[in-house]
Amino acid sequence: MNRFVRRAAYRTSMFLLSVVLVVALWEMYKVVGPQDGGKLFGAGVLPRSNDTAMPHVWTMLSRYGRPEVRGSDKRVWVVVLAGAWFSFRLSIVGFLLGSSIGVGLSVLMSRFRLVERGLLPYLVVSQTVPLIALAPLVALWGGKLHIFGFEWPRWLSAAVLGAFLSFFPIAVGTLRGLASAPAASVELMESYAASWKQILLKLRFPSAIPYMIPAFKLGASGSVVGVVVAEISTGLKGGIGRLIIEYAREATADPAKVFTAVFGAAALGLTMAGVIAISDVYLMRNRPKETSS
Amino acid sequence: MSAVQVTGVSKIFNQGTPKQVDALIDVNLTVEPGEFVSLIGPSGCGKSTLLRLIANLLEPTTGSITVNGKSASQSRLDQDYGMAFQQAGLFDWRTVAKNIELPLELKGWDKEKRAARAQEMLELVKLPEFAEMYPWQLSGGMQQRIAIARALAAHPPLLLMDEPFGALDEMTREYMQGELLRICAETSTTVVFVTHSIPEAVYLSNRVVVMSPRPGRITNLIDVNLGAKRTEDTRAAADFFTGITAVREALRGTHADHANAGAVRGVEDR
Amino acid sequence: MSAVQVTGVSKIFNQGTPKQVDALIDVNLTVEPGEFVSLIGPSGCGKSTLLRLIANLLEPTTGSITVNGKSASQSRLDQDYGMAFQQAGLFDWRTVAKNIELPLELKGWDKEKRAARAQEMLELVKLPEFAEMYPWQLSGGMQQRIAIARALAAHPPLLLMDEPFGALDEMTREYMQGELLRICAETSTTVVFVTHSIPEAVYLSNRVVVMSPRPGRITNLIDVNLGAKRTEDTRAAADFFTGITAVREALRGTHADHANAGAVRGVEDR
Amino acid sequence: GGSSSSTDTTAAPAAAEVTTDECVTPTPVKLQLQWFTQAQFAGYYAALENGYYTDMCLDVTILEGAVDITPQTVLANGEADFAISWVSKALASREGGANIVDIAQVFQRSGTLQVSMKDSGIASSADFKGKKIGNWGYGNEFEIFAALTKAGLDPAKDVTLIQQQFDMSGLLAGDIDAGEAMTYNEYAMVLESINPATKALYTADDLNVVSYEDEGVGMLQDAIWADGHRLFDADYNATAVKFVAASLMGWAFCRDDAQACTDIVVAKGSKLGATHQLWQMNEVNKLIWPAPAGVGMIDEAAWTRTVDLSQTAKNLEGGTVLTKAPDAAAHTNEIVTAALALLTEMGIDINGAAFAPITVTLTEGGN
Amino acid sequence: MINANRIRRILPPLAFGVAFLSLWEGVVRGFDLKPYFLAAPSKIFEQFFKNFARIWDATSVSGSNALIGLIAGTVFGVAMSFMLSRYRFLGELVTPLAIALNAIPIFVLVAVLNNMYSITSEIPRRIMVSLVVYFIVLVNVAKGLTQVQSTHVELMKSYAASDFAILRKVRVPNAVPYLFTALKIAAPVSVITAFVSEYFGGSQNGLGSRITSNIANSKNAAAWAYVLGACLLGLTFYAVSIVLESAASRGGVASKTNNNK
Ligand SMILES: Nc1ncnc2c1ncn2[C@@H]1O[C@H](COP(=O)(O)OP(=O)(O)OP(=O)(O)O)[C@@H](O)[C@H]1O
Ligand SMILES: Nc1ncnc2c1ncn2[C@@H]1O[C@H](COP(=O)(O)OP(=O)(O)OP(=O)(O)O)[C@@H](O)[C@H]1O
Ligand SMILES: [Mg+2]
Ligand SMILES: [Mg+2]
Repeated sequence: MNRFVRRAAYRTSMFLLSVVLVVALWEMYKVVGPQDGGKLFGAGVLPRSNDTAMPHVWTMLSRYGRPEVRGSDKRVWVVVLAGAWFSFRLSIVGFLLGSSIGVGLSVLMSRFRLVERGLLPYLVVSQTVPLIALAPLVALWGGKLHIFGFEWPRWLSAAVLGAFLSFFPIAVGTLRGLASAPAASVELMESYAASWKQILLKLRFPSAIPYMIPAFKLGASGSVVGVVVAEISTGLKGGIGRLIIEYAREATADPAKVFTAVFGAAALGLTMAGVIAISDVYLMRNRPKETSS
Repeated sequence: MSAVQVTGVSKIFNQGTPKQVDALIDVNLTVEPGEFVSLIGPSGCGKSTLLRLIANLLEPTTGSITVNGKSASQSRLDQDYGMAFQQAGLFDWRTVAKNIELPLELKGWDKEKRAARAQEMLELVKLPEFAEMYPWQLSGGMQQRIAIARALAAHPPLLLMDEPFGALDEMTREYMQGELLRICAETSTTVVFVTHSIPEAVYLSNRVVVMSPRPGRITNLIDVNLGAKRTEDTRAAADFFTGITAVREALRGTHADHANAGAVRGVEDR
Repeated sequence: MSAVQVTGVSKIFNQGTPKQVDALIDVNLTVEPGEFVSLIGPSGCGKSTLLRLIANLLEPTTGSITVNGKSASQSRLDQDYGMAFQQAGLFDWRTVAKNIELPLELKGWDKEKRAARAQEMLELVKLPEFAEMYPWQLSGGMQQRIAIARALAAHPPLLLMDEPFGALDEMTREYMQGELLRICAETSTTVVFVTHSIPEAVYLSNRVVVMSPRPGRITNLIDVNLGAKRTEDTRAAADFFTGITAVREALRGTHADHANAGAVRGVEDR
Repeated sequence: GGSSSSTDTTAAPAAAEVTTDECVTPTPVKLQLQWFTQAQFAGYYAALENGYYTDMCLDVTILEGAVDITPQTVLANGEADFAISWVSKALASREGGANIVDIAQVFQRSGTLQVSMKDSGIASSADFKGKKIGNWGYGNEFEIFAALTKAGLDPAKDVTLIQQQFDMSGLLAGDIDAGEAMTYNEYAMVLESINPATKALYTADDLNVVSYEDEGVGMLQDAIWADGHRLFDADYNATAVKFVAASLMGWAFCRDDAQACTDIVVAKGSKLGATHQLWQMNEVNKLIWPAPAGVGMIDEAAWTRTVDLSQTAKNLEGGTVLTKAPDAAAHTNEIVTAALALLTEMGIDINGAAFAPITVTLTEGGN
Repeated sequence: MINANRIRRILPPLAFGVAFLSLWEGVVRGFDLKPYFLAAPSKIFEQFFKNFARIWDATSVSGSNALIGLIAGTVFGVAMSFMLSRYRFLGELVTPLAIALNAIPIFVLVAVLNNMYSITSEIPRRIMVSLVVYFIVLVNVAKGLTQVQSTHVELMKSYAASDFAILRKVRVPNAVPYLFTALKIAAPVSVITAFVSEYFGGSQNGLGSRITSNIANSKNAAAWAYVLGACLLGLTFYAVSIVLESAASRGGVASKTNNNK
């Protein structure tokens, strides 16, 4: 346990150190980089180092403490935090939706080879449909749904798009996990005359967990991306994605502001990853530790 | 009534396709209650197939199998037998006790009864203090003992084992052989045991069934005369070495072209 | 000049920390040129550690090791030995022939010479037609033979093998043992061989080194009197069984508390 | 859903009789905007805030727009009851099968400019040739195509079209030669920025401005659109009249008190600064007032010009916005006439003949 | 000769696809759905073939952004993973950062990158794609370079091989399959990132911008014809990476090195 804590502390300090290094590099570039960008080997790959394109790190940080617009009593950090929290909740909904669909599909596919063969290629195809084309449609169709008094709330469209990006890795990962149960264990269960459902619950799912966790990690970050794109696309108010374009509009005059929202999105992604990491630790607590390296 | 009765059994995989494999041809075998029978033979001779047929994990192409006078499928549904494999095959996510309880759970036993039986089995395999640990915290030999405890938990009259000690080092293996004999004697269980090791087959069995491949069939049935009670000293007994030599001789006949046997893997089994 | 001279060697891992392990204490061993010596003992007694020390993959904590009269490190740099492990450890992305050529490549041999030697080694292990195949297309026994061919390719005077046949089934294993003896005789190679199997140790060796754990040390040196030429019949010879019994007796002393030996893995090695 | 047939539209129906009974349950109305909350939509927010809608027995919800929200599609799908959209974009949707009708032309003039730096020498659309021309995309670029077509330029070959990010930094950084700017929004963004040469804010003197209205290619912009099918329904029709009336009342209020309207919009959560919003309010007022024919009346000449340009201006893909002229039912003055009658009855100035814009001093960043 | 096995493999997806498209077409026709609500597949295909040349142009713009980003990201990712495997400290420093960045919706950086570069430049989009690809490649290849069989390393040491020889003969070949696994993941992601990057303005000649502008103009069938182009582009990237991967798997790598000689 002690070792675990020490290891975690070490990793955290390494992470912080690397962040400090990135900040240092940023500021260093501002000193040495060309104000208006530059060419390297004939391609304009050197970014502009002026304060509009690359504000000082402390400018960005201090922007958090100032009001959003003059006269407003809301400070930027409050707004960004609220936006990230809003998007976080949507991402969670999208993630839960996506995981139920993903897991459901994988069970179906592992049960019926025919479904796997017929469906899997299209799951791949579905992921190549650009979200930007899908977002308006989902928003549009969602509004059409009024089943049994259920009204489609606007935020649900964003969550659905989150689910759209998260279900695929989860379905594929879980499918592989379900198939990973050792043949001998399956035979063992059969020798107990266990039913398909019993084998699924007592053997296949538990042995799929190590495969499902990385899949869920991908699914979680997919859900975040889906939600953020959907917020931009469908104009859902209150989330970090919307905040990014709203702040991006002011990049001319207040360039640090858009960075505050971008960092908010980063925090959102990290929180989401953290949630999965915690459930990873919980679910794998009784498993051999070698596999979790 | 014999414990296992295999009559005229053949098993042909992928019949009628180019990939047809005659895994077993016309196998006849009778195992008496309380008997310990080992199946030995080169790789691919159908040992595991025969065991799976007895366990009703496969259906024979021709012939019939009865276990304790019932059809094989009926005795599977009745959990008349326990199984153990080369890998202990314990579930990492269950405690040792919960692993042993698995077959009982599937039989629908209630919680107290399961726990009591698990504790009883743990005592039988001499690991009572490990109930709440997880399998991966135990050594290979201990895991294998838990697997045996699991196989025996429902008190099946018949134990089917497919190279259960294959993954253990020789010292642990010899120790485990002694344990298995003790446990089976205590519970008077009939055992059908697949192995690759000649000394193991001889040490454990009342009878060694020698098989040969392509097509799989029984070539010899060798009785082992080491008496009912076998100890560590048995391993130094002349009869033990005689048995080993007899089985080796029988096997050598089945094994002529071993040099490149199995040849190119990619070609053979894909 | 002896092939291997181990003098007063101790190996202590993580010295001075709470995780200190006394893997080997005061080990002395002399292996004569052309001799075949097996190391046997319970898990964790330091067999692999001793082999790694001879191979100069580890440095001894105290004591000294010479190989063919040179320091161990010098003979590693001179590629005085070949190594083989339990896993064949072939490179999947190289053909069989290219696998065998690997040590020669690193020695800087030119292409033709390498190819010629590889072909020669393939003939030695009786797999000349498999040169252009990939390792994963071969059976386990064939892979192991390739690994031995690789170990022997540079004609090292010393062969160090760590349970090379551990992953094979008994029949293939016996066949491989015969092959190894034939090859070593043909090339008059000295062998230090780690195994868990008593019959294997006895069948192969001129001398069996029995070790015991905690701390790892040599407890017995058992001479095997089976003569230079060993055949399949040797396995039925009385001297063979005598040797087996002798090694078993020696081992039993090291092995008293095996019942729960290794006990809880999680506790022991982390 | 979305399956209403459009065969019954030869002409829009007449406005229903509006009775101002006691209000029992307000009619729920959803209005879809085409962009985020800002003074461009101040009239609606003012009507909401000042209770004009409530007085008309309407319960109005205002839906904000976004990058991918097409208001006229939302309307056609029944997701909203009314939508604010530019005429050419909405007519394109109508051609695509959306039965929507322009019932009030709030903005009488086009507010689109093409802004460039003084030294770029872009004095008229003919000077666009060979330049990098910024635009907003999403159907807000039709006037640029019209101007190019008029100047005899091919948008696919003679200029490089660049979609601007959500601000004017492309122009300020010199990445594009001329940026598309609305008088009420992006033009101000430029004037709120520091000119590195002078270390002071940019002034109009630093810039060249091409106004599409002045170039003769101005197209009608913000209009209130209604569902053409439902206009045959007397209730909806009456709601439309009341909605337009209350909205125009809001606009009249903003005309008279730009500052109050700005405050309303800022309070509604617009993220743009207050002086910027005031500027926007003032410029929007200029697009609406004075309205000699009455606010919201569709000027046939302007309508015809918009339709003609939509049929002739070649876009990037070589096509035109419209392939044929829209049918007569695409716009109607019936509703707005009825609404204006109501307003006149209430004594509200619907012409704003005396309207005089205020002077707004921009500050850095618009705050 | 068409064998039964092949039919069995192809038939289910084919049947499923036909059924799906027919259902779609049927729903659109049956309910007389307006094109702005849902375009019929037949209309989409019609538009696709009618506008093929333009779709092709747009696809090649977005596609080349994706491709250039993919290549650059892969090159930098591989280079960096070499550094990381060589210098352990660097690895421990960068890996957590890489993992963290992988978890965040990184495409929002386009909003910032567009200002750091010129809005007219394709570079921000390409950088965006490279960044996304970079981290995927980095994490995977670094794993491939470090997670080698200890037997292999000991064997090489027993041959007195230098670190460089171990790198060249053990670590690099071992990392090759990992690289292709990374590419398989990265290929479709690069395409998607290229589209999303067009969201924030810039040249209007790519698929992303065509799709959104057609949607904005209620030309749904045309928009979906571009979407079809986008799907085909994504699938092409994916298919190519699958082919590369299977070519690189065990025998493939081997036979390739063989052919090179
Ligand atoms: N499901 C199957 N489908 C096709 N062929 C099979 C199947 N199971 C086994 N076989 C074939 O049947 C033959 C006998 O296999 P079996 O597993 O019973 O051999 P075995 O004696 O247990 O071998 P080993 O010692 O290697 O375990 C082999 O040739 C094998 O390839
Ligand atoms: N690198 C190391 N660091 C710490 N301890 C080690 C290391 N290598 C081996 N040991 C310890 O040294 C002891 C001897 O290990 P070694 O691998 O030599 O045993 P062995 O006889 O080969 O066992 P086995 O039969 O299981 O292979 C063990 O207790 C082991 O845990
Ligand atoms: Mg078998
Ligand atoms: Mg060892």
